[in-house]
Amino acid sequence: MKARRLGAWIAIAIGASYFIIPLLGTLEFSLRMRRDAYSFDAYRSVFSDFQFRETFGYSMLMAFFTIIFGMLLVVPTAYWVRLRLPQVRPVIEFITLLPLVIPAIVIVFGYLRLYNSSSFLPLTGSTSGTNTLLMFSYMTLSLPYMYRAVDTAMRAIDVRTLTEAAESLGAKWPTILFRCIFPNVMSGVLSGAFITFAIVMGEFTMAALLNRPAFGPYLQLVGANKAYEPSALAVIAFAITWLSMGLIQLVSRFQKSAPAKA
Amino acid sequence: MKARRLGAWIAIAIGASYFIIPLLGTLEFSLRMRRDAYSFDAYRSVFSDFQFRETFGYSMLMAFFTIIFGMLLVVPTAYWVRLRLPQVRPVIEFITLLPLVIPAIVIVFGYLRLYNSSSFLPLTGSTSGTNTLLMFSYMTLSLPYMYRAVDTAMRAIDVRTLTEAAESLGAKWPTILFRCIFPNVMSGVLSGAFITFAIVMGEFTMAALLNRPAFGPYLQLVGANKAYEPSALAVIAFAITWLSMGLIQLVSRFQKSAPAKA
Amino acid sequence: MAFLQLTNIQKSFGPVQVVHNFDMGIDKGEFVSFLGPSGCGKTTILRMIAGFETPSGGSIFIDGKDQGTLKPNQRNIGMVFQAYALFPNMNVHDNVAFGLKVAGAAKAEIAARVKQMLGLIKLEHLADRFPYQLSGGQQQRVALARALAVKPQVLLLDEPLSALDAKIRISLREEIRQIQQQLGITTVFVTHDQEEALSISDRIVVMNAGRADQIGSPFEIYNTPATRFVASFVGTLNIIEGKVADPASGAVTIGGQRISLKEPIAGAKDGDSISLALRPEAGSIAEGARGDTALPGQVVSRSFLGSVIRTKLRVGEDIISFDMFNDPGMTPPVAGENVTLRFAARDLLVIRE
Amino acid sequence: MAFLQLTNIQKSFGPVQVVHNFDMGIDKGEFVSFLGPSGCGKTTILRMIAGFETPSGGSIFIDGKDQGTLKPNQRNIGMVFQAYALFPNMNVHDNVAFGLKVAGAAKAEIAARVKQMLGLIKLEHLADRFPYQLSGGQQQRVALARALAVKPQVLLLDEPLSALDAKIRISLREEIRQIQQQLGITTVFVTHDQEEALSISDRIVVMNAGRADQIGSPFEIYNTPATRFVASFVGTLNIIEGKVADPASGAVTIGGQRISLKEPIAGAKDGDSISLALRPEAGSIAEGARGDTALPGQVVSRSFLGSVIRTKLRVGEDIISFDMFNDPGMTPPVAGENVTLRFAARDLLVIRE
Repeated sequence: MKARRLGAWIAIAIGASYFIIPLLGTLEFSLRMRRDAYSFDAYRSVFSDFQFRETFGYSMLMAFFTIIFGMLLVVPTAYWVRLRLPQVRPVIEFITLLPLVIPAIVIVFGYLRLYNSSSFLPLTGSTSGTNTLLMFSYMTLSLPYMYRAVDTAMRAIDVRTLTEAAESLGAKWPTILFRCIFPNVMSGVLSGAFITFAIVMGEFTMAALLNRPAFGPYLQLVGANKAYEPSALAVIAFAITWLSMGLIQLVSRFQKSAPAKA
Repeated sequence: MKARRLGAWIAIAIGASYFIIPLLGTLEFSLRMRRDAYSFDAYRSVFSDFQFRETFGYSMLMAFFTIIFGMLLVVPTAYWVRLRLPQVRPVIEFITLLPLVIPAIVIVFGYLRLYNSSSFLPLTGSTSGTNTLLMFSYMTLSLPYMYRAVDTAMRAIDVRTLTEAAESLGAKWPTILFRCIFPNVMSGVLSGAFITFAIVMGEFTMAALLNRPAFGPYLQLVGANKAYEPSALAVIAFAITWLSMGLIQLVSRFQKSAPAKA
Repeated sequence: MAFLQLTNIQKSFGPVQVVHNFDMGIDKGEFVSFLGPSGCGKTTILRMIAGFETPSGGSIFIDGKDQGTLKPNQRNIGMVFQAYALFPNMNVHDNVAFGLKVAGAAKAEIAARVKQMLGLIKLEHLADRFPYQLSGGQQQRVALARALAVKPQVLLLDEPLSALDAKIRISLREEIRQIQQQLGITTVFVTHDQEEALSISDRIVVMNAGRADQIGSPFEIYNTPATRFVASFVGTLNIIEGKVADPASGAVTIGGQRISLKEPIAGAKDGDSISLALRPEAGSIAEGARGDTALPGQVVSRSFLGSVIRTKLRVGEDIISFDMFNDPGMTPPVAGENVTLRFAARDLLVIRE
Repeated sequence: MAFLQLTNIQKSFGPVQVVHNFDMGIDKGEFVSFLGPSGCGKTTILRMIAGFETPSGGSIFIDGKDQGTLKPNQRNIGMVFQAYALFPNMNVHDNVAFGLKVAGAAKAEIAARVKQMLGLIKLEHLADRFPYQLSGGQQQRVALARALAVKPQVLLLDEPLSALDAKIRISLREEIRQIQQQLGITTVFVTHDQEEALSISDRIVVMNAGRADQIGSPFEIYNTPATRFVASFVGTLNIIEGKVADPASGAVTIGGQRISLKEPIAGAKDGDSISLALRPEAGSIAEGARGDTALPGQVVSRSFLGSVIRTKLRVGEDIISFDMFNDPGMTPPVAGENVTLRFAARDLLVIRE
């Protein structure tokens, strides 16, 4: 029994190191810009780069809008499907999985064909139009995670019975949605938001093809042309990711210990 | 009630068209290579391209190995965790989610640092070494889907009690794993394999950075330099995807109607 | 027209008709249980009264008012669910106050009413707790208070006790019945547990495959079941196969033994097969047992069920169970012993299909 | 040493000790039930016998052989789980044959044994079905056949009936008992349902917080509970608070009324408080009721439970329930009526903590 447990722990350690060793390697290399000692020179170089601040800010903004609009699309849809059309759930789940299995390139080609400057909706004709298109692409990419996170949270609280309970007490739709349902799926919404954030910050293909100044293409540009800065950038990206993940953990733990059971 | 249902169906139609319209646009465009009529010229051009066949075959092979090795890693791990270390499940789930939130670029940088030609394990020094490294990268990328699919299938059959039942009947580990567990999680394994296949076929960043002749970079190359062929390629990629998806559906339906309850 | 009137209610889901032409009037203040196995349509009727399902035909009136076009939130009903369905993000006070807040009641009024309701369910001290901090029984009492707080015209209970432990189930059902009588609220209760229905109801509707097999008081349902289904679903029952010997005098042979039912058997003739039912508690093998009828039998087995000892007798071809109360001073019969089972002929029910 | 000997068994999970120094010998062919609420340690003991948990202390012997170092698949036990745990990818035949195949039995032997087992559970006609094509009761019977096919020395049943419907539960428990007696197999049965344990067992172990409160025959457990916990967990019980009036003669006052227990009360003195227990079926208000003791009371409520009518009486400060069998010809007492409750003084149990 004990030997088995030990074995299992070793397996987990190996699995974890599969991710952690590359990270440590990256971190170590990013500190070696100065020939003789470890230093933060690479980081200084990154932070002082004007393009870094610009692309980073741009991607942050895009992530923000993607999350807002994604939630406005996903939460009511997931709720509606659970409540009124449970038989359609497999279809919806299938649709939300499509972005995983259709290469991003295909989606972008499709968008470019549809919305080019001579089409009926010439989104790519203007900067704000292209930004909108990029945001929709990001929404598409993040849909599987977002939908799944929200749907799981809804399953945990049995939205159907809660809705019926609220209805039998005389409540109308806005009250039910915002007072009875939304507060109880907050943890799902947040974890979906977090994954979306991570995806948008690291995405390369779509931003590059639509030619927008996002963080992903900048990462690749630096990676191709500099030596130590890429590693520093990777570590920074990773740190941001972990920071948000930690925050989410905190929020959802707070959620659990206080109101919601979810 | 009926009005609501109609509304829901309309919402679903809109959601579906979000994916389908770009696809149809792509398809239509791919048929327009000849100036005056629809034709399959673009497809003929694609299929006759030596590079297409080479990269396509390479990626298929990589997908195959990724699936085999991924399954050998994931199935026993998921089983072990469910059985012996249920308290570690959140940790494992967290680890398997990491590839989603760490940009692919970061992972590749890490690998390049670790396994470059002057490191203790100079994988990138040889072609086969680089191929191995790429396969491990793909395994990393597909881990979240693979693990989740297998783990869900295991939850459905209550592996723990099945294992104890088999043990109490005198069975040893290989018998339990291959006769009692594996046949009942086949549907999960297959759906994980399918998603892995789709991911490997469309992946760009890692193959490009490791400079291997994969299908993703080829897609991008064609996309940047030709007019109609990219659309044809996108349609082909999509068709392959759907074909395998259809096969999986068939297999898992067969599974359901015959032995397993999962 | 009764206070809650269901007239010719029907419901189909696609090609499956789950409720067939159901008619019933429920009086104000009455406690009516719908009893039946799962899939018999009992929950569907409840959900149609609540407005969660639209009848395929027929109408529902509450206090003379047709509910046909009203949505659930426009009907004046209170509902308690099997799964409690408390709002996880609200504490006990806010859960109970929810319906009043939605209705736009004044703050002072809400506070007073919530206090009164929590007093009714004896949980005043837990007003600040969240649902996950309560036991199942407490949660269900809060759900009851929440449903009653809005002063509904009809209280609907959808298997409210099924998720609870045996002991809590019994105490909570007594509490529900007591609160219902105290408030005099018209109540419809859905359950698959016959003891629950028998102990709590003014009237019981026994449902079978979308139809009401019998509607009557618990006593009627148990003692004079209208169909074989009711007889077998409610309580334990011995079915004894006999042959009619003389329909006019009510004579029947069971296992070669001739007994008299003491009343004529309508529509039967000499030699017909007849199914008779006997409740296990109606028979006795004690020395001084009452009963105008006696059957000789042999003890097959005996099981100790706690308060009751159930003995199985072989009588002719049939196995007949009978119960006696456990008594530490008594010597129970042993397997193989020959005994005489006595019972009153009027306790034998003739079962019609 | 008994056939299955548990000696000073202990089990802790981390800092929590779930089984305290448990000792018991179970004879060959005996049917022993472990009865208790969830978390009392009954399942843990079963799992230690099976080898799924390692005891923190003590030893387990089967037929004189220490099981300490044996893994589950090296012990000769058969186990049936609450969740059936049939292999979904195998049909009924292959499920039952699994243990024999693993043991490397010859084909002909396997075929014969499987046929015999399916005959035992009367499911020969379903040999080709897969588990998902069977009802819960059928699945559990297949699980029983699978466990018995390998001729285990001990059969372990872990709440095998909990997932089934009430009627199936009763018929399957009779079937299990009958098969067990037919094969004469030593059986350990874990349950939280007292009626189940009482009806099926040779001996019952009532567990409370990791300790055995009482070990005895169903009759002993029910009629002479050793602790207040056993008395309240097994069956329904009235607890009556009285005062000792004369310890030597056994005189006690209940609600101002003096009655005699007919035997001295050891270790008590005049004026001490004393808790007495009375089973609901031990009392009667009928005209010619036996019983050397009488208490006047007033009817508070009456509930019809089907075969039994339970009446609550107020006697002094206490509420006492008593049961009578339903009899269609009887006029039951009504609330407010003054009646006299009669019972035998020897049915009053003195409850010690």
